[in-house]
Parts: sequence; C-alpha cells; structure tokens
Amino acid sequence: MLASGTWGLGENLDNFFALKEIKENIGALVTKGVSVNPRKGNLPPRIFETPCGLINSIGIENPGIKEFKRNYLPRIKSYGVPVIVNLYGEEIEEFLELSQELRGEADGLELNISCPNVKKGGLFFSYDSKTVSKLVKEVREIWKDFLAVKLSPVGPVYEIAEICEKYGADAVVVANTYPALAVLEFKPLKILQGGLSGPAIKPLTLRLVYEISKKIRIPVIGCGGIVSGKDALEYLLCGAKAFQVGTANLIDPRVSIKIIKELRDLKNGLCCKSNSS
Amino acid sequence: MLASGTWGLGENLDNFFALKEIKENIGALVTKGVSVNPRKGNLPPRIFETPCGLINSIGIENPGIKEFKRNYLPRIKSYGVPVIVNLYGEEIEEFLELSQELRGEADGLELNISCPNVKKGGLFFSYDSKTVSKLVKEVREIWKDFLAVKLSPVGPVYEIAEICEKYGADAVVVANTYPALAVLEFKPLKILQGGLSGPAIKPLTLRLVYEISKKIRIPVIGCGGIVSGKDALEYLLCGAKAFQVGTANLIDPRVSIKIIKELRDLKNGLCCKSNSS
Amino acid sequence: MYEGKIVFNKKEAKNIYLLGIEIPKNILKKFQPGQFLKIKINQRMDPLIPRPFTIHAIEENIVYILYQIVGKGTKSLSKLRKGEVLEFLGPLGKPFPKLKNYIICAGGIGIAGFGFLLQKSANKRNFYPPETIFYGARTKEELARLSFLKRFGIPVKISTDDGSKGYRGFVTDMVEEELKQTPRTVLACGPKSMLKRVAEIGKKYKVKTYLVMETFLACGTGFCMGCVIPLKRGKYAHLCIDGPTFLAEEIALESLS
Amino acid sequence: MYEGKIVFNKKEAKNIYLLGIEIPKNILKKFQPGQFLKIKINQRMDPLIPRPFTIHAIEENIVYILYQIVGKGTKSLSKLRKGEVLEFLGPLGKPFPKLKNYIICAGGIGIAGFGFLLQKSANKRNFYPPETIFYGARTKEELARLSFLKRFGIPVKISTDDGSKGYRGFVTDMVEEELKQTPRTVLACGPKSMLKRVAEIGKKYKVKTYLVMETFLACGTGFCMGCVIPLKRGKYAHLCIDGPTFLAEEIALESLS
Ligand SMILES: Cc1cc2nc3c(=O)[nH]c(=O)nc-3n(C[C@H](O)[C@H](O)[C@H](O)COP(=O)(O)OP(=O)(O)OC[C@H]3O[C@@H](n4cnc5c(N)ncnc54)[C@H](O)[C@@H]3O)c2cc1C
Ligand SMILES: Cc1cc2nc3c(=O)[nH]c(=O)nc-3n(C[C@H](O)[C@H](O)[C@H](O)COP(=O)(O)OP(=O)(O)OC[C@H]3O[C@@H](n4cnc5c(N)ncnc54)[C@H](O)[C@@H]3O)c2cc1C
Ligand SMILES: Cc1cc2nc3c(=O)[nH]c(=O)nc-3n(C[C@H](O)[C@H](O)[C@H](O)COP(=O)(O)O)c2cc1C
Ligand SMILES: Cc1cc2nc3c(=O)[nH]c(=O)nc-3n(C[C@H](O)[C@H](O)[C@H](O)COP(=O)(O)O)c2cc1C
Ligand code: FES
Ligand code: FES
Repeated sequence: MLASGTWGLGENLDNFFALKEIKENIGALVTKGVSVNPRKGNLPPRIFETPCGLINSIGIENPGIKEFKRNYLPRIKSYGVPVIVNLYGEEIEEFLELSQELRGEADGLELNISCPNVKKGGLFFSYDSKTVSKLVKEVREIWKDFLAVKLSPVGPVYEIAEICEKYGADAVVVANTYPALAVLEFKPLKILQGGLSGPAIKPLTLRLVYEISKKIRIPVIGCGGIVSGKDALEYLLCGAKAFQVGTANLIDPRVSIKIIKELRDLKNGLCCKSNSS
Repeated sequence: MLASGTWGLGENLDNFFALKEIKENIGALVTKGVSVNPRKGNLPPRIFETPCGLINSIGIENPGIKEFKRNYLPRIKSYGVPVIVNLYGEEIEEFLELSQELRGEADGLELNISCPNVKKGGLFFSYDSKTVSKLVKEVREIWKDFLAVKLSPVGPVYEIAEICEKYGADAVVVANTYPALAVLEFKPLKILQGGLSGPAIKPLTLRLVYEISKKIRIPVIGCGGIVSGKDALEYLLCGAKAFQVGTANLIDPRVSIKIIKELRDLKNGLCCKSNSS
Repeated sequence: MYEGKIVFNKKEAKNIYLLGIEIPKNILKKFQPGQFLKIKINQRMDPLIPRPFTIHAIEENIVYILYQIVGKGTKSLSKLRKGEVLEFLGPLGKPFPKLKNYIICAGGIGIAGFGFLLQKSANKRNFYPPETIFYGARTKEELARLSFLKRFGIPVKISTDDGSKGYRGFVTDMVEEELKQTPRTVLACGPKSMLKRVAEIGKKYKVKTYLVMETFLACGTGFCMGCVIPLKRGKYAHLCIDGPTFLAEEIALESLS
Repeated sequence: MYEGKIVFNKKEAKNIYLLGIEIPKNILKKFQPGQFLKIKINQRMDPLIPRPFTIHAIEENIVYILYQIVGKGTKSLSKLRKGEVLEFLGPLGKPFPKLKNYIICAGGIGIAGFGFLLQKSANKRNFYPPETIFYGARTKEELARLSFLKRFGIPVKISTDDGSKGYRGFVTDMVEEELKQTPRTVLACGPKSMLKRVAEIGKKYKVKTYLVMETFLACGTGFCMGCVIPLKRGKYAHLCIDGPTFLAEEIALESLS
C-alpha cells in the first residue's frame, strides 16, 4: 500500500506508473487525509531533512470531502486498485460526516487519529482512550466495509490498539509519524515542529508492530521507514500482515515497484543471506 | 557531560585524553549504570547499527556498587571533574541502598528509571508515576547533593518530569534511548530488542526537551543524538541548560573536544550562518 | 529514477561546481529551460532526499548542472568523480515562460538555469533570447561560466558587491537603471533578498516580472505538498508543479523574506 | 581519530579489496600484528559507526587493510579513491600472542591479519614465523595475496571448497592431517564454523589453540561493553580490549555457532 500523504491525491501518479504496474505492485492506495472542509495546510517551511529522516508539517492540506469526491476520487479509483480514504477530523462528528459521505464510494477507511501537525484535535485523540472508543464504535455503525485506524506511535498505544480491536476496527496501521522538532535558524531561533518519518524511525515502529501484533488479533499494517524489500520483509516477520510505504515515495516515485521486486526475490530465497542495505 | 554507558567506567579514558583536556572540555562524567549486585549484562549480540542510529542491549553490565567504589570510583574521581553516578535498580530499595552507599563519595546521582534493556523493573518505572514519586522523594531524603532523574522518552514523560520537580530532583535528563527492534536474521528469525540512540533520534528528543523545559523550572539536561557543536547548540536553544553526549563517544572517543570547540565557535558567531552538518 | 554516468565534475568558481551527466538522448529530448532534476546524491541514506538542481546546459547527450556548495548534499556531490553513476528524476517543474523583449537578472548561483535558455533560444526552439543579462555576484571569484554566457552574443552586464569586477554594487541597481530607460519584462533568479528587490522595481516600472523561486523540496513530483509558496489572498502554490517560475505580482511578499 | 590519505584501493580477488592508507610514521610505529583499526567510512552519518579491520601489512608509511565486501560499510569503502582522506582510530585490541612452533589456519578473509605477522616475524621483531600457513577459500577466485604470502619463504598450503586450486575440501582437514603427524600450537582466523572445527581439532590433539574472533563492534575502545564473547563458566570477555585473539579452551562454544 502507498501510505497517506505521500503520493498526493493521485493527480499525477500515472506520470510515473503504467496502469499495469500499479495493479501488479500496489495492494491499495491510501489517500492523503481528507477533512470535511477544505484545508490550506500550514505555512512554509513544511519539510526538513534530519539524519536519515524527514520532518513534515503539511497540516492536512486537502480540498475537503465534497471537492475530493467530485474531482479526485474518480481518478484514484480509475487506477484499478482498492482505495482507502484517510479521514482527518477534529471532532468525532466530523469523522462521522466523512464516513457518511463516503458510503459506497471507497473500499475502505483509515481513521487518522494521529496527525502531529494540527493544533487542535488530531494527536490528542490518540492520548484519549475514551474518545477513541467512541469514535471507532460510532464510525463502525455507519461504515460496514474495511475500517482501519491509524495509530500514533506515542501515547498509550497498546491500550488504543486494543480499543480499536474491541470496537470493531478491521485493522490498525502502526504507525503515523513521531512528534519531532528541527532548528532551522539559530538567531532569531526558528524551529519546525512536525512528524518524523523515514528510515530513522524504522527500528522504533518495527518494535511497536512486534509488540502490538502479539497483543491483538486483528491485522497490524506496518508503516514506518520502509525503503526496501528487506525492510518490508522485516515488518512481515515481526507480525505485520501488510505494509505501507510513505517517505520512500518522495525519494523515488516508483520505489514501490522496486520494493515489491526485492521482497519477492527475498521471499524466493534468492538472496536470503544478504543483509546489505 | 559524557552520558552514561558510553565511556565505560573510566578504565581507559586517559588513553584518549590528557587530564587537562578532560578538565577543559567535560563538565561532568556520568558513569555507566551501577547496581547493588554485579551484573554480567545481556547475551550477545548487544549492538546493531540502524540508519543513522545504534540499538544497544547491554543490560547494565557493571561490577556492583561495592566493587565500583573500591576499584573504579577513585580513578574516575582522579580525572578532576564532577562525577555523577548513574544508578540502576529494580526496586526502590535498591536505589536507596545505592544512594546510601554513595553518600559523600560522588558529586551527584542520576537515577536511571528508563533503561529499556532489562526485563524487570527499569523501563516500567517510567510508566508508573506513583513509583517515581516515591522513588524521588525517598532518595531525596538520603541524598542531599545534586540529584538528577533520567527520563525515558516513552510513556507519560511530561507527567513524570513534573513529578521529579515536585519531589525535589535538581534536574531531569531528557532522555534515555527509545525502545527499538532490529531483525538480525530472517530464517530462523533472530531479532535484537534494545534502545535506539544516535543522530536518528535527535529530532525526537529535541522536541521533548523543548516541551518539557516549558513545563518545569528545574534544569533540563538534553541528551540524544548530539554529535556536533551545532547539535549541542540546538539543545541549548530549545531549553536545555546542559547536555550529555552518548553514542558519539563510541564513534570517536575524543568527540567531546570537537563538540565543545564547535560550540564555542558557533557561540562566538564565527559560523552562525553555517548549517552544514 | 534514471541513472546517468558522471563525465565531468569540476570547480568553476569559488564554491561553485559544474557537473556533467551522460543521459540517454530520448530522456534529454524532453528537457526544457527552467525545469529541474532531482539528484540522489549517494546510495546511502544520508542525505536521504534527492536535491533539486536546475538544468544548466545540454551538450550532445550530456546534461550540465551548475551548483554551489551550501550544505551536506552539495558537499557530497562535489566529491563524486568521473565515472560514478548517479540516480536522478526529471525533468520536473514547469519551463520558463516564453517571453519576448525581456531581460534577465541573475544573482549568484541564480545564473544556473539561464545557460540552457540561451542555448535553446539561440537554436530558436520556442524560446526567444533575452536582450541583456544582468549578472551579479559578491566578488569576482564567485562569477561562473562567463565565457560560456558570452558565447551567445547577448550583452552580459556584470556587477560585484565589492567592485572586483564590473559595476560595484547590487545587480538590481543596474536593472533599475535599465528599466528606467526601457521598461521591459524581467526574468529573475537569485537569493530571496534580490528577488524581493526585483519585485519592487518591477512594480515601480510597471513591467511584468517573473521570479524563479526556491524552497526545500521533498518529492518534486506533487506528492507531498511540502513545497508551498504563499500567494496573495492566502492561497498557496506548489513550487514543484506550479513553479519554480512565478509572476511576482501573484506572490505574497512574506515568502520573499 | 587520525586522518590518513588513501594511496591504494583496488580489487585483489573476488569481493576482496586491498586498501593502502598513508599514515605518519610515529603512529605506524605502535602497530602490532593482530591489532586492528576502526575506520570511519565516510563523513556522513550512514554508515554511522566506524568499522574494524585488522592491520594486514605495513610498507614504509603505508598501512594496508585487506577487506571483503559484505555490507553497506565495506561497499562504500570500496568506492573510495586514491587521494581521499579517511579518519581512523587505532591501533586497537591486543596483538597476537608471541608463539613459537605454531601453524596458521586461515579461512577466507581471515588471512588478512597474518600478512603483518609474517612481515614482523621476518624482521625478527618479537614475533616468530609460523611453520606452515594453511589457507582455505571457497574457490580459487577468492584467494587473495598469494604471491605476497609466499614472499616470506614459509610453506603456504591452499585448499578450496571446490578444488579449483590446492586441496579440495576444508582447510581444517589439512590442519587435522598436519596435527595428527606433528601436534603444534594453532593460530586460526576465519568464519565461525571454521573456528569451531579448529577448536575441536585442537582439543582432540591436545594442542594450544588460539582463535581470532569477530563480533559487531561499536566503540572498539572498551567504552560500550557491546562486544562481548561468552567465555566458559558464564563469564564474558570484551573483544575490543581482551581480544580479538582468545585461547579456544576459554571460549564458550555457543559463541561459535
Ligand atoms: C527548483 C530548484 C532548483 C535549484 N537549482 C539549483 C541549481 O541549479 N544550482 C544550485 O546550486 N542550487 C540549486 N537549487 C538549490 C539546491 O537545491 C540547494 O542548494 C541544495 O538542495 C542544498 O542541499 P545541501 O544538502 O547541500 O544543503 P542542506 O544541508 O540541505 O541545507 C542548505 C541550507 O538550506 C537550509 N535549509 C534546508 N532545508 C530548509 C528548510 N526546509 N527551511 C529552511 N531552510 C532550509 C539549511 O539550513 C542550510 O542553510 C535549486 C533549488 C530548487 C528548489
Ligand atoms: C577485530 C575485527 C577485525 C576485522 N578485520 C577484518 C579485516 O581485516 N577484513 C575484513 O574484511 N573484515 C574484517 N572484520 C569484519 C568487518 O569489520 C566487517 O565485515 C565489517 O564491519 C562489515 O561492515 P559492513 O558495513 O560492510 O556490513 P554490515 O552492513 O554492517 O553487515 C555485514 C553483515 O554482518 C551482519 N551484522 C552486522 N551487525 C551484526 C550484529 N550485531 N549481529 C549479527 N550480525 C550482524 C549483518 O547482518 C550483515 O550480514 C573484522 C572484524 C573485527 C571485529
Ligand atoms: C509529507 C507527508 C505527509 C503525510 N500526510 C499524512 C496524512 O495526511 N495522513 C496520515 O495519516 N499520515 C500522513 N503521513 C504519514 C505517513 O502516511 C506515514 O504514516 C509516515 O510517514 C511513516 O511512514 P514512512 O516512514 O514510510 O514515511 C504523511 C507523511 C509524510 C512524510
Ligand atoms: C552502549 C550504550 C550503553 C548505555 N548505557 C546506559 C546506562 O547504563 N545507563 C543509562 O542511563 N543510559 C545508558 N545509555 C543511554 C545513554 O546514556 C544516552 O542517554 C542515550 O544513548 C541517548 O544519547 P545519545 O544519542 O547521545 O547516545 C547507554 C547508551 C549506549 C549507546
Ligand atoms: S516537493 Fe513535494 S509537492 Fe512539491
Ligand atoms: S566495542 Fe565497545 S566495548 Fe568493545
């Protein structure tokens, strides 16, 4: 799967892939976070590179659900793979409205309760197990198809994972980005607060996937720092049933083809002994 | 300061430094974790490199407090800089016994409530605010000199920081390593669970230091991924009053001299504009 | 990503290098002046993200990049040698607008993209040549590719901050002088402070002013939405797909400071 | 860390490279056979930790390292060129023990450290020469530095797994044959499976057996306690300060599998 926020809203995915390649290599497309109203996103700078990682603070820039359904979703569906819409809300009601809007329109939903880049709501959902219980339960009543919850890697993550299972989520995505900070300028001090992704965090999210997949029975979808087939295999071996690729798409738009090929080769035991990355 | 566990127990620090260099560049020496009884540490492998980071699972290998006082502490003190002993215990009683043993023997204590590499106790302290309250309070009664608590970067870290302040700690060290996992071999699956340190985590710990230093008034000592004077300056600008260098000592034993020089140069505004690292 | 072999990587001026990469002609054919490539600097993960560089010139099956060393990526790039292979993506971004009767204002490494424009306009390939090129740098040592630029028979007017060559002062002073006499469209690339000044001058003399902007890019492909440039009326443009060249009057001034 | 200029970095055998670094003589003077250097492979952060390599040989003011490409660090190392500067630390670890009447058993890249031992023993500098060198590799193509090794007038007996050169089979078969006839001290370096077999053979023929061990090192200076080798009776040794050469009888066997 291509992770949310790292391939836009599909406007130009086909500049980089043949349709056939998409079908053969990508299990599902998880859209950029979509909110009820359009969001302009945060002021620049929005991106900063850190050692082996990337901090982003996009702020869920998106056209809002109405415009998304009208002008983006049809195109994304035309790629011919399952479409999972990542939902972003600040209140439970917003998530419910979004789920309602998408009934019959998408193959699955991914509830983003973990975006570190928006002031209100977002991240705090993931600290508050009562709200998450209510959220999952109520969305589940509206949405009968595939429902995943995207967890934050910080906060009471094991507890939240169990709640998702209990209230009927079909899968949890482990995980979103890590709250991080970069200093852009010393004097006057200018900082960027955002979420850290990329290879730097792979050992951390891998650990979470390992622990969480021992605690719950619904599938865990691993997501964090995958840039190679070897990384993907590690997630699968540590308990993930599927995986998403995020930052790597920003480095090379066609990376998923490379990852799938490497993963197949590894699985075929062709190069099981090589750990070089 | 040199961070705990990254310069041994001082047996051969003077192979790499002239005494004068130690005094001029190192503010304090924080020892490897010391426990009541000797500990052999964990089975190998104990170390694994990840993208821009290092996972370690040493397991607090140390000779125990008695032997430490007899055969190691005198040498460490002879380097002529303040000595802070990092204490590791699985029960509050152990911390108390250690503090008692060290009365009058060291310049300060650093309570390690955050080691991710030992099965019992350790990390779980840092999830349990009641135990931490009791721990800090009781150690404070015994130990009148400088007392720092070394926090885990995971768990309810803001709450724990406030508790340390409330119960009389003189400073908090932010932070220890992050729980992480690496896959060593695919078949049969062989993994290493341990703590992640190094440049990969700098953006995460920097964020914690920034947030925590806004919440408490006692000094925050920054520790995570510092390898250059620029990194150190970032911590100071984000609210840290002092900083510790860990993994970098393993890359280059004399790195602290380089860091201090770079920091001085930066502070002198000589190269304030250069962000290259 | 494509692969290309380095055939040239040498110092051109103070802190400025010229890189030549051999590329299959069918890819080269698509390149337009004003577009850029995203170059993966080494095969390891630090630096992680490929860096964007304007296409500076094309000769046969070689694309040239003119780059300045500013940080870890460009420093590593300058260490690569002939024969090594680079991965890159491109062409990305929109070409320069097709202007007539215009002048160029370049500050420092901002000169990079105009080499290709001169080449294409000399060949009458959709682009018209500028009437004058105003090119400023801090010192004589930081001026790059002068003889190449002069090859096209278009006046190249130099300024240096310290007067070590050409006019002593800012390149924008020369541009203002020029526009005062003959108002004309301006196409400018350089540091933010220069672009800001060009925007002011353009406004004053009521000429169309195009600015080639810069920001940190992650994807360069429209995927991440990380590269926004604030426009007037609270809107954002995405540099990597809507730019890098923008009409000055559309840009919010704060993005130039 | 010291700095040294690369004067040589070329392929020697399949996947095996020879690296020469120019080093001030006052540092070189301290080097002993069996010790190692920790080399920072590039100035960026990936790979982060310097990698350990045995001192292979010394000539004038040049130290040679013989290395095999196995992962990201050694791959990057093989791309460095003459003239580039490397940072390194060393000498680290304990020298080989000073043995008399002994043979050497080397498997694959395990041969690396014995070049320096031959040099020093030829010069009668505290070390005695081995009586025979048994050197095995998988194929002929993976044998490195044969002519260098033969220069010292000591018999070098070759084995390859596929029989493409010398005895067909494991080097340990030859060693066992030798010990059966003349029991003697063995100094061995190679893959774990080979070391394990050497330990068994040494025990069987009741000869002193020294093994040069390997593990992932972080500091190499005794700082991190990351490099433990399990000894008998539940103790640990630290490879970087107590090793890398250990008496086989002291080592717990599980560390060899
Ligand atoms: C479309 C485009 C075309 C370009 N063409 C050229 C060209 O032809 N020639 C050329 O020399 N350069 C060109 N550049 C600039 C070039 O991409 C950068 O100089 C290069 O990426 C720097 O990489 P680095 O790793 O050397 O520097 P880095 O180490 O990444 O940083 C360089 C400087 O930028 C600052 N910085 C990095 N990210 C941010 C951020 N998010 N916010 C604020 N400051 C930040 C750093 O602090 C530092 O001061 C172009 C840029 C763009 C966007
Ligand atoms: C004292 C000493 C001397 C040495 N001398 C030489 C020499 O002269 N010549 C030579 O070629 N080599 C020598 N080596 C080995 C050499 O250091 C390694 O091959 C090198 O560090 C590999 O680096 P890399 O980045 O290429 O490989 P990496 O990418 O780091 O990994 C190589 C392989 O090792 C595995 N690995 C890495 N870390 C661990 C771990 N903690 N646990 C289990 N597996 C792990 C990886 O999975 C992979 O299969 C020596 C090692 C030591 C300890
Ligand atoms: C530029 C960028 C934008 C992102 N936007 C979203 C988003 O809108 N919704 C969301 O749930 N996650 C978002 N993410 C998080 C990713 O989907 C992914 O969970 C995270 O980056 C970790 O995976 P990675 O290391 O493979 O990138 C974004 C990540 C990046 C880098
Ligand atoms: C090999 C190793 C051993 C460590 N041992 C200890 C320890 O005994 N006690 C402790 O509190 N922290 C220990 N740490 C954590 C460091 O002191 C430091 O908090 C952490 O590594 C983050 O800083 P860094 O990124 O600069 O390394 C150890 C770290 C490493 C890498
Ligand atoms: S750089 Fe990613 S959208 Fe422009
Ligand atoms: S490698 Fe650190 S103690 Fe040996």
